[in-house]
Amino acid sequence: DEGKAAMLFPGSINDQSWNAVGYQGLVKLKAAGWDTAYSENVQSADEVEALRDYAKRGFDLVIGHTGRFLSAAERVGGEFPKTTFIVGSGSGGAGKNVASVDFDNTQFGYLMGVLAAKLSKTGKIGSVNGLEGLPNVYSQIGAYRQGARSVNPKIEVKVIYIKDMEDAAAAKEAALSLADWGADFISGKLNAAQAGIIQAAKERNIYCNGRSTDQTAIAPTNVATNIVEKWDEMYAAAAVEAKAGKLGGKYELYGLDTPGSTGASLKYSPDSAFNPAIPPAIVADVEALEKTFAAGGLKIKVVKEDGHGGL
Amino acid sequence: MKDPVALGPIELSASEAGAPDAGALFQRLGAHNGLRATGRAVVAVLLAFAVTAIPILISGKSPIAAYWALLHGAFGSFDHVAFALNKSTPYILTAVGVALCFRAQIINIGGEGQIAVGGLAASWVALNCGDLPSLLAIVLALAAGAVAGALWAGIAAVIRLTRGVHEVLSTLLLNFVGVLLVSEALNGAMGEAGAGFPQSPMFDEAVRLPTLFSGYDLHVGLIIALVVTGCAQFLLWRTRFGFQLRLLGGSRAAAAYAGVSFAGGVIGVMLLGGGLAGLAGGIEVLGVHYRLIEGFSLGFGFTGVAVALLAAANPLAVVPAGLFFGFLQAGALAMQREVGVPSSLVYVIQGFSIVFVLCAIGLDRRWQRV
Amino acid sequence: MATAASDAALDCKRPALEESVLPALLEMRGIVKTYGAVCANRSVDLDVREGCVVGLLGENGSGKSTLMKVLFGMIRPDSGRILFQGRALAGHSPREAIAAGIGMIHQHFTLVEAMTVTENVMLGWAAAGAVLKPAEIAARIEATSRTYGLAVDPHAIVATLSFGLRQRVEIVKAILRGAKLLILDEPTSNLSPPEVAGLLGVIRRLREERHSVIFISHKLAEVIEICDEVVVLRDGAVSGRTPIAEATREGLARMMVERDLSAPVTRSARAPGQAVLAVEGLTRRDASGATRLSEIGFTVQAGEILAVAGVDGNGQADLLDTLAGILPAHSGRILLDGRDITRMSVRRRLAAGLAYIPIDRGGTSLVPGMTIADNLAMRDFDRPPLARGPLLDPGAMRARANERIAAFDIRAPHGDVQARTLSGGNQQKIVLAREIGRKPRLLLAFQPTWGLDPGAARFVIDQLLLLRDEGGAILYVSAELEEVLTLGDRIAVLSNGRLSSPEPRAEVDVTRIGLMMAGAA
Amino acid sequence: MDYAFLVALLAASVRIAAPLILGALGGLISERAGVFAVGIEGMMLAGAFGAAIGAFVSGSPAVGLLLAVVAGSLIASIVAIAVTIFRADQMVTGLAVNILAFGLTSFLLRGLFGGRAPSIRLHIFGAIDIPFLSSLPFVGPILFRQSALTYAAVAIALLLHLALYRTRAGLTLRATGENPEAVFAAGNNPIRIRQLAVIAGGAIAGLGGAVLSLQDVGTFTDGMTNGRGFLALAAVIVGRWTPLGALAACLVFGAASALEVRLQGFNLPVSSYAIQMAPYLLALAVLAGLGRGTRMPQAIGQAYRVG
Ligand SMILES: Nc1ncnc2c1ncn2[C@@H]1O[C@H](COP(=O)(O)OP(=O)(O)OP(=O)(O)O)[C@@H](O)[C@H]1O
Ligand SMILES: Nc1ncnc2c1ncn2[C@@H]1O[C@H](COP(=O)(O)OP(=O)(O)OP(=O)(O)O)[C@@H](O)[C@H]1O
Ligand SMILES: [Mg+2]
Ligand SMILES: [Mg+2]
Repeated sequence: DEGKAAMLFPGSINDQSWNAVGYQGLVKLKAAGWDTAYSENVQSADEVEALRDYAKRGFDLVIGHTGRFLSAAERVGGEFPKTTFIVGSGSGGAGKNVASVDFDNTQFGYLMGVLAAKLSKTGKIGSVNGLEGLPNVYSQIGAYRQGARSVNPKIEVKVIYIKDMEDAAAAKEAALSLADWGADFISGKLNAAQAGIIQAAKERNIYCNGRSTDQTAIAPTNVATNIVEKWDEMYAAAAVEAKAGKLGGKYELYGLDTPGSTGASLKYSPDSAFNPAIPPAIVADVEALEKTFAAGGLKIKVVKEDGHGGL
Repeated sequence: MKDPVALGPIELSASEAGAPDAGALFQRLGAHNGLRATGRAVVAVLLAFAVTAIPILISGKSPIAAYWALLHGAFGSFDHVAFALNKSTPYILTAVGVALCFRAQIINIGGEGQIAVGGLAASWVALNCGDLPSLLAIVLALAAGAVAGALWAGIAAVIRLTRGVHEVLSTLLLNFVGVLLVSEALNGAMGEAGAGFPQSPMFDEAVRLPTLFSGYDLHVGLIIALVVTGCAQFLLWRTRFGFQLRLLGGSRAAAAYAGVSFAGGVIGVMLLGGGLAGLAGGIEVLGVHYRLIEGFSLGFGFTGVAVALLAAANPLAVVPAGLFFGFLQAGALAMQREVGVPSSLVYVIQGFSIVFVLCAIGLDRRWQRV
Repeated sequence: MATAASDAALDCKRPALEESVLPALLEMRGIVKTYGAVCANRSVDLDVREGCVVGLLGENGSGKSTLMKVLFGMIRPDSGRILFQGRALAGHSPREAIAAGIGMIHQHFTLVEAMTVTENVMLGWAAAGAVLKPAEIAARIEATSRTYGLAVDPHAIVATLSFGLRQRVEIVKAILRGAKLLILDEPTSNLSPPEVAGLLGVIRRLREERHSVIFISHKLAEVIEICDEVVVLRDGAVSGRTPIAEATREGLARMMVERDLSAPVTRSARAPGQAVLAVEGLTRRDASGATRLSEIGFTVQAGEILAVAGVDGNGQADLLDTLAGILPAHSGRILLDGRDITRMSVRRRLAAGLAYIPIDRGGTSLVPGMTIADNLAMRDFDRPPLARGPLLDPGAMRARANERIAAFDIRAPHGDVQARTLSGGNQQKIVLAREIGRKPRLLLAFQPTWGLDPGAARFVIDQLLLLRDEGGAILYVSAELEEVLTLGDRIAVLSNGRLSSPEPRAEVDVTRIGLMMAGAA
Repeated sequence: MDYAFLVALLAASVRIAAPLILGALGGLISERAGVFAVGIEGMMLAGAFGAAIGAFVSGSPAVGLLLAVVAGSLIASIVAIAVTIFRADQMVTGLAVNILAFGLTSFLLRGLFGGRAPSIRLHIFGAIDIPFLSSLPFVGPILFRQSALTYAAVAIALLLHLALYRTRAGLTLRATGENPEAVFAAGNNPIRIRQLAVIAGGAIAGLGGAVLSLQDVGTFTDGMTNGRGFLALAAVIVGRWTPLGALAACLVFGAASALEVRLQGFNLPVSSYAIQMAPYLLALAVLAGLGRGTRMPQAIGQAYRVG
């Protein structure tokens, strides 16, 4: 018995995406011997109450699975020194017991940019996202742009933001508009809406990336690979640190170059990283780049403006 | 369009031709008017819980444990009560404004957008008020929220009067715009640099709404809401403006006959309704979040409409209706946390409760005074 | 109060003997209908024979409409039996009533205003076919209209039709559906004398074809003229029935109210003062640009009633609403006590001493959902004594309500009951109490006796005369020629937006006025 | 704006409009009978759910469509009963069933899969090229290379137009929204008509939901209608309660959102948030430009009681 861990989700764990992968983290903690509980669809106004209630009921670990929870965690952190609050895709810590974890969006965005540019025949690639201006969003997009240009300096990268990360139909239309423009690789970082990108790619027979291996199954020929976020590993690692009293108010950014977890990985299926249709030479290039990242040989710097919409 | 709230002259009898008359049944069950109305509402809520017990059972939880958790979550400790009261506050404020609009037959469903811009304006003041004394800063921020909400609603009123676009449409569309305006502000100058979520920096302690009891989150917003409700009730029944609103709502032709200007009424009541929603937005950021944060206004507008209609557009009745929503939601959230009932059931309970309560009210509301 | 109508009544009555052999069409027995504490019908019996016109009389609220709604299947009675053409009708709906051959024209028409005449006729009519054939139906409407002299344009939108035309639509609708028995609930209110004559002609025509008619009216003269038999309701029960040959106005009135209503209207000699209202060259066009009023000019003096005869659709509403400030005038001048009020707001006109009784008490002169006190305050709630600054003074409002309820004999326990719970007569008393109670300089009255029983109508008339005698100026507009002749010191006719020049009462030619009202002269 | 861009834009407009059209037609039937259709969002969501579950469990899209219709009408029948028999307030009832549908679909989705988050993948309805017509220049790629439910949406709009204005049933329906008294006096039962209308509207709105799950994305996710029901409702009003008007309004809304995503490609000097406002501001501007007041069905929102 490791203690009690609760997780709060901004949406529903049905979403086959962001909340679903977060839920995998909770499943992993349970397997590791934690008593678990969770709340879904936690709205802004209810965050403080939800965090506080779990803490009051003696939960040792309370995880908020989106950056939005950081604000509330900072509020209640001080009241419950014995509880550790972890915010997934947060961007900072506070005091001794409020920490953030995230994976390094720049690395995976860059890898995706390189892959896209190498696969593109039209010299145009796209990306569909939500929440313009958020650090983890512009990190991935900025890096995507840089990666693509590192392969082909003249490549055109068009980015579209949609209003709601859960709206698959809207994402599909955005992706189709990119396809209409000529893009033949569409990336993105969406929640339930990611499926829309994949449907669009399937319909136009172009490449895209998904967010979990489940999404490969939607369009096996069109999904180049998935950026599978390892929230289970990250939360498990963070939980171990927290139990050992070493997490503190840290901001843990997991990447290919960090111990414990790589934060995410490229996966096409459980046993292969890339779509078998991708030429081995390209696969080799991307894998080599992964190794460079792992060795700390490449650091990507991204600023907010790199995530701008449009070209 | 006629009054969506008051019904036409309808007789009290029980046994006309046509569809089965549930009223007759209830009438035989019930005894006295006021008591009967309350009784019906209670029966309705119990019925909703009974119906929702089925899916709870299916999900493998005990309904009794779940409902106990709900009760406990709503009323179990002062903390819980405080949370529920805080939740009810924006509902009450918004609903009072909506109720006044409905009284004049103006269908303002723009609460969400008005709350959003209200919160935005209040946050701007809170972030920029420098070293003003605390009380002054808070009052200024709330006033800014109210003014912004009022102007936002005022746009719909002006479009209605000058271009004949029905306010149902314009307020609905302005909701989307208002919410995006907040995102835009957070993406721009008002956003907190490097934050993992679109949000502004925290406000200074000085501009946060004071709490009523130290150590508890219950903020003064509730008091403001109650005072506002009292004022609205007074306004509606005891002032010339209130009379004008009721006259406009009772009959546009009669209002014209009495020389009451439709334009004046629409502008006045929309500014008022929008102002109250904007105030609710200000209270929400200053009292609950201590910052402007994306999504803070989500769903409040529609809940406000539901509360106002549930209260049959009576300002005083808005208080129990708003509390009903606040406590039901607070309890249902606790139920999810404590018993692990899926959050979806929280919505099921809410949905059924509202439908059943509406049915009970529908049977009663035949002689509403305007 | 002899009129052309009652003079003509004598020659169209048939011998009683022939009637008694006519077969029975309808038998209603022991109809009981209660609304809470109110007993609208207490064991009412009603018989109608084929080819017979039965008059149904009674005060406001005596249960006439209720009885008819029971017959038509709109209301289920608490008890009672109905036999129609020998078949029992029980628990029926309008659909079955229509199928059995009953047609009903309600006091408040049941037409869809936004639709055309043809669409209204096709509504719910199985014979119109599952797929609509508007051209075919329009042709049938035209044919029927011609047969019965009920000219109506099948393509007109009902909302644009006058009251009289709407009534024709209802009648055509019922006839086309093969109604054997036609129920007419207060059909003659708001019709011009020629229109009334036309309607009575239609009824006669129907009778000749062996149709039967139940005719509800508050106007005894009409009832005596057209009916073969009269049934009187009082307080929900039959208080008398009589073949028409034996009926007199006095006798019928006594059956209705147990008191004599025939005391003649008394009026003091006319002592006209100076002009209170002077209108010069008043012209108004509506939104579509059609001229509603053209070059109207007249004066009304203190202590005088200027009675204007005219039927719906000829500009009466426009005239009164323009004078009251609700509608704008295009050109011309309106002077009140010498002051130009042409551009004044409604409120300022009120303050200047103008009062107005519009025709519609369902939502213009009265808000049914508001209390009596509120309704009494409706036109001056924003001034002392009812308001102090921006606040209302509920005490003053209540006091005024109590005072007016007493002074105008409004049948209500107190001022806090909703106006909708009162009978039509009592609702009208609220309006009178508000408008006359302010002792106005000028009263505009638009058919204030509409739908009122003789007792209530008489009360209204007496109140108007009282105001006149106290020196008020009254502009009285009505389609009821009889009232126009009774009340007017001077009389004019408004037809097609033009006002004839007012003539003193003694000099008017009744027939010519009737024709002018119908636009025929 | 070049030719290809325009064609792609218009084709996208029609695609985006499809679920809106069905939602709007469902709402229109209900509102024409005098019942506010605020619950369309919930009915569409239920339809999306029914379609996904039906198709997933049976493997047949036809079963999916059937279940979409059933699910939409089930939610609608709650509205129908509450507003006609119990005379509950129409607007709040609509709002309430929206919440209810959100909760029920989410709960059932998980319930059906033993409490775990499921993973539903469905074949979606692909584009069907209409022979000959699809090869017409311009209109071909815009109108005649759409998917099955898009054609169905337009067809239903045309059929509804005929039904409303050419049949007696349609006449009765319209009259019920204007003056139920008159309908009753003419021998029909307005209460029954309203019930049927609301339920039929729910069925069609359910199909609208099916467009999202079976034609657009091939899965069901919680709340996937995401406010489209409200947009559909707006289209009913903008279209002045006529099927063809609503159809046109939905196409305009579709065009606005197709344009919105494409506008972002032009590197305008504003953020995506500002551009996302465009469809709503555009709609407002169009409405204000039309500048006529709306005339709702006269008896809408009012409970009717026989007698
Ligand atoms: N729906 C109703 N609910 C309650 N009471 C009613 C209702 N309809 C009628 N009544 C009452 O029943 C009585 C008879 O009404 P009814 O309409 O039959 O009168 P009426 O003879 O037609 O009157 P009028 O001459 O004014 O048309 C009245 O006292 C009235 O108040
Ligand atoms: N729900 C009700 N409860 C009590 N009385 C009612 C109710 N509805 C109507 N009445 C009364 O029933 C009577 C008949 O109603 P109806 O609508 O026919 O009005 P009315 O008196 O005939 O009006 P008018 O003569 O102006 O047309 C009126 O006295 C009215 O006040
Ligand atoms: Mg009557
Ligand atoms: Mg009457």
